[in-house]
Amino acid sequence: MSALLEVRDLVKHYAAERRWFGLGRPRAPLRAVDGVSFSIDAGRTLGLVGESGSGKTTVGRTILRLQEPTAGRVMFAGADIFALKPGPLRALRRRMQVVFQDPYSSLNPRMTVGQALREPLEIHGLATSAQFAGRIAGLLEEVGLDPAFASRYPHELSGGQRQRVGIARALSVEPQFIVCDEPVSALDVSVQAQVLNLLADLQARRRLTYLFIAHDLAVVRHIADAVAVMYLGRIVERAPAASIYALPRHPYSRALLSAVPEPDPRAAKQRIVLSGDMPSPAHPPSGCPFHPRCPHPMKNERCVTEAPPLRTVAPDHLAACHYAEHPM
Amino acid sequence: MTLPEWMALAAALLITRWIMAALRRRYGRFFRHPTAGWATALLVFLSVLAVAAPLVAPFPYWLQIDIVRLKNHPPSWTYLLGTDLYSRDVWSRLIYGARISLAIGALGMLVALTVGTVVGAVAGYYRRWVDAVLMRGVDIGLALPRIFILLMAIALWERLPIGVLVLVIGLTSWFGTSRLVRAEVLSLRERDFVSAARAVGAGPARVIFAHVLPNAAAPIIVSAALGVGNVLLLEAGLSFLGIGLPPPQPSWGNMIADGQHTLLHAPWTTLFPGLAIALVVMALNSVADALRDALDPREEST
Amino acid sequence: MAWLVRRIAASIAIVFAVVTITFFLIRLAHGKPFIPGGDQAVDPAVIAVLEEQYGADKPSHIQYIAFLRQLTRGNLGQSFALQRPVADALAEAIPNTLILTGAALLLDFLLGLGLGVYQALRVNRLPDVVLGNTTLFIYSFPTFWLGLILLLVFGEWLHWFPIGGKTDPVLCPAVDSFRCTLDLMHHLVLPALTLGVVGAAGTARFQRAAMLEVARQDFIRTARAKGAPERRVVLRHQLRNALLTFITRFGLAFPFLLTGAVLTETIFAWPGMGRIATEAILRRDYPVVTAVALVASAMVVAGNLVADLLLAAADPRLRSASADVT
Amino acid sequence: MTEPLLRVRDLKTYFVAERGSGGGTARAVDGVSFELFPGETLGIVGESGCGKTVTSLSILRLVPEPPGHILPGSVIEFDGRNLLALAPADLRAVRGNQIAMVFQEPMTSLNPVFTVGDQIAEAAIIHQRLSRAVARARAIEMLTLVGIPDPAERVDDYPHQLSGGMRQRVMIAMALICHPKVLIADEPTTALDVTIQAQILELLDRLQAELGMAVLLITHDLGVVAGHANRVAVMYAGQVVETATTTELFDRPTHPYTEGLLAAVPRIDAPRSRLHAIPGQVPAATAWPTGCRFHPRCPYAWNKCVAEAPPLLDATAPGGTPHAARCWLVTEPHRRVAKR
Repeated sequence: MSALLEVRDLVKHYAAERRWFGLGRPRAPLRAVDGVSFSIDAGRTLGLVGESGSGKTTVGRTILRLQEPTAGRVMFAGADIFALKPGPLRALRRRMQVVFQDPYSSLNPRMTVGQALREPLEIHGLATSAQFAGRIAGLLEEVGLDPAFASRYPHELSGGQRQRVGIARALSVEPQFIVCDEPVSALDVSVQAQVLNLLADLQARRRLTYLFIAHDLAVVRHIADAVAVMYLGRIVERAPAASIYALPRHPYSRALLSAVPEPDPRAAKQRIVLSGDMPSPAHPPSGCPFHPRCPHPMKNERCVTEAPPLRTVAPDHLAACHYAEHPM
Repeated sequence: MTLPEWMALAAALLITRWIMAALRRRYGRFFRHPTAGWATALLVFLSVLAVAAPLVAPFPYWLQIDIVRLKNHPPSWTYLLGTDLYSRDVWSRLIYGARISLAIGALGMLVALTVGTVVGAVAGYYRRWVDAVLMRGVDIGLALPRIFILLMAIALWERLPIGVLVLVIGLTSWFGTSRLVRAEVLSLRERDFVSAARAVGAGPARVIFAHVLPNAAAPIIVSAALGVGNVLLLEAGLSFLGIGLPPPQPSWGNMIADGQHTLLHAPWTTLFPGLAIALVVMALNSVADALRDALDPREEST
Repeated sequence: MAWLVRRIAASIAIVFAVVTITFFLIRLAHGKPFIPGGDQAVDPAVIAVLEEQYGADKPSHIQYIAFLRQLTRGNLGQSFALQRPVADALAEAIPNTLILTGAALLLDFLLGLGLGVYQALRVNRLPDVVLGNTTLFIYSFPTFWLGLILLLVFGEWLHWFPIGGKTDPVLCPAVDSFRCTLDLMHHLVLPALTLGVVGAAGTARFQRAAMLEVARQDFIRTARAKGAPERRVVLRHQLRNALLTFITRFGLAFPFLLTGAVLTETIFAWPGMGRIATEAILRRDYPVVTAVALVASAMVVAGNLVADLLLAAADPRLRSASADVT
Repeated sequence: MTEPLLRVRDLKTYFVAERGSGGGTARAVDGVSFELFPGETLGIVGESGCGKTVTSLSILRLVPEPPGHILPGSVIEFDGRNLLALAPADLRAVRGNQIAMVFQEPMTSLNPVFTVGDQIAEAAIIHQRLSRAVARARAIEMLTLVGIPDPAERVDDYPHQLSGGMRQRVMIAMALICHPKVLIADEPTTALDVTIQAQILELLDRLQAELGMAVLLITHDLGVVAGHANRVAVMYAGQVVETATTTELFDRPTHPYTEGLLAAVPRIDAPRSRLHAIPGQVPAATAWPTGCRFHPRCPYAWNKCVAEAPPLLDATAPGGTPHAARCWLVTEPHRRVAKR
């Protein structure tokens, strides 16, 4: 199977804001994404996991060119996304879509559901005016909403319903690839399950490819074929889901996995509680970016001075740790 | 005042009631504000009077009824608000003045609002150097001693056409609005629904006009309501300094200015136009308050 | 501190731009200097001599260069109409304007702040509703009209206060004794009320709204959860945060105050900058107009600067942000 | 068994909708009862809109009035006194002194213009009349207790200078300075990342053991409850629908809502699979369904559930720990057969 999306050495630095008249001395740039590479095969899901400040959302937005990258290359179905002019870029936007985290801010409060779904059809000329109503009704039904919702405004909907509308909008242009940016983290557990199942069903029916961004490893477990874990703008571990959940090689992945609260009072877990906070992406630590918080018993001078590369440590399993062969 | 004018006045009240009833049916949320009702009614009533001035006013605004016997006549049933130094009927002049004052207020605000919104939206959407250049211009505009600039601009013309007055006032009143709009646009363009629109292929024009500006409408409308009052006060101030519209054309401002010379003998010539301004500005402030509440997204989202 | 230096440089640039705009705008205006208003005819030859003497016969850009050259030496030029250096005329007028605006500002903020906080403590109860409607009404007054009414009632009818001027020229030609200071204060009351009361009403409304906005914040609930008494919650937690918005208003008050001062000085014959400026514009006294624009915009810009500094001092978030840049 | 420290009985907190906005009265909390015993942690779980936060705010009467109001007949008994009947001054003597709270958003719950030291010390100054210097020393002690490095320097920091996790530690320090008997923690970790959440929960466990207070832990996360509560009350639609000891509840969920919720949680140890989803959504607080409020979403509901509201029924297993559920299935267990 060939890769539908291929990301190579993606870098996104935010120049620190200059103050007043643009005269300020520039501060250290924020290294939001610092050399990220991965690929996703058609019809599969990559779960991109990390805590706030890890750069996972920036990766998603840069791939869609909602933000301009600092460096790197993204190939989508053979096209170099960062080299596209506005015209071809607009055409490409039919093929890649996005579902956002916060269902309350992802819909224009002044547009009805019908208007929101009609807009993409209009932009790409995908339906004649006689067809709009039917297409919109079809989309709403596909995401499990009554077609009557077309005349409602977002504030009349619940969080779960809004998220379904957001998904319908993404589907309206019949894309191949969807960036799901934390699509369920703002939802309640029971609704979260509904939306996750919907995403899985749509993937099966439409052969969609997902980049599924999340902070919750348990959610990702239910949807992803492969998982990449990000820390401070870099991928620290990348592997097929089965492999990483069975044996995480990077101490950060291990800690992240163990920190997920399990709904089982008897789970006599040896929880690893990391000390300290994630450092600022403006001033990442030397060497291995994780070393100040790393609980690995073999941690030593080398971790402070030498940044471990992301390397293959088991079949298909990559980790950026000097001691990945000795997982915790 | 005689019977026909009283009847015209009654008709104006009836028309106001009818318009108010229609407004109440349509905008219930707005009228929940305690003073929005009477404030809107007052503005509607004055607008009706201004439009129907020839029918309601007992005398032409320029008519010197009897310069010998009727100058500085105190209020009476015939001369409802008294007469001025030239024996002109203050009530009639007040109604005709409403035409000028309200028109200048509304049109001046419209000019300021248009320029302010365009400049703010462009600066906020394109950011970078466009933003820097425009906002430095606004900084300068805000530091201009506006009243002097207006005086000078008005001094450019010997006899000032009302259109020019509106334009000059409008063009020196948009700086605050543009800052407001820019701030709204800056925050809105980071919202997910704007990203979503761009992701489905919407261009800058569609993003600005379909997604950003409709959502920035609330503060813009509120500042418009306040803007009318500010322009009205400004025009009055200019007229007071003697550089507004040429006589005998009445505006509320130059009525006060004329009246100040006879303040001691005929205070009504000064009192009533001032009260008219205060009431209109107060009504506009109330309307702005009510709009702010009615358009508050915090309430809408629940 | 580098932040402050840059900020001051920017302020000077703004003042410079305002002065330049004014310089050319007044020369565009219809009419010429040295022609008294009305029907008095003046020999054109006399005007020509005067124009040449003052350099007003040259093209505007030449005059501008000459003006800049003077300005670098701290010289504001010679007034056409007053026949004396502009700086001297302004030196007399500016302190008067500062006394008037200072008194008005004090009244505006003290009264406005007090009322706003008081209303917030009594929110939606009778005193708040009454004060709310009163301040709304007063806030809508045209300043000069209020001045005329005050003049009529307290000056002409009740004779409590003098109707114009800064001091009584017979008793106190200059303010040099305690008695004359009292006389000045007596003269100051009505103009300061005129200029201050409308602003105070606005400040009260603004401050009340700011207090209520803060009242919705989570940290107010935290303070209550600690067991803080209501007065402490309002006067410490709420007020301290609402003051931040208040300081922003302080910076914005200057342009309005200046406009108001022009009108107030006219009504009460207060010998300040506004009166000089109005006369100078009407008489096309170019150097005075330009100098007044310089002083006025400098006041506005300085007001903004002071507000920014106060805000940086009062808001710890800004304090560390500006420290970060330096 | 010992006497409960805090007893909530038939608590009803309603919100009156603004006039003209169309909505009626929102019955956010509608007859909630539970008890909190010394030294224990009671977890209150539920999804958004179930009334758990309003319940916690009602205890110290922190619900904004209007639009909210606590109905007469509600009782919150603490130390033998009904908190709802106390004079304001007496209530304030309890707030922050004997019962303290930690809120969800440490960012917005701290006053941005005061140092964290000032804010921590405030409760001690109010309740114990400490001098500023002594209170400051106590604040530093508290910062040490909650595990903030360099407490003597951090005490002069402003909230914006700290990370989210550190801010929540400050919130905890602030709540504990007067050694309260009860700590109400309202979603204390929801705004935090998982690794930080683990730190804060561990800290709360340790402090509870050291200081011996009772904790009311309000959360939407069943995982958090499983790991940190002794007993659990599950809330749905303004009511407690099930209550039991933690192990009992997770072993034998009785109310269909609890059952569905447990099945809906994504599990890290399960292979990739479809999740169980509860159909529909939480109804609006202005229009709770008739009968059992869960019946429109319940896979087992029959006509009795539509007509008649079940009380909290005793579902204690023979020899088991106390267990109660607001469900007719307790009386008719044979009906536990899913229709769909």
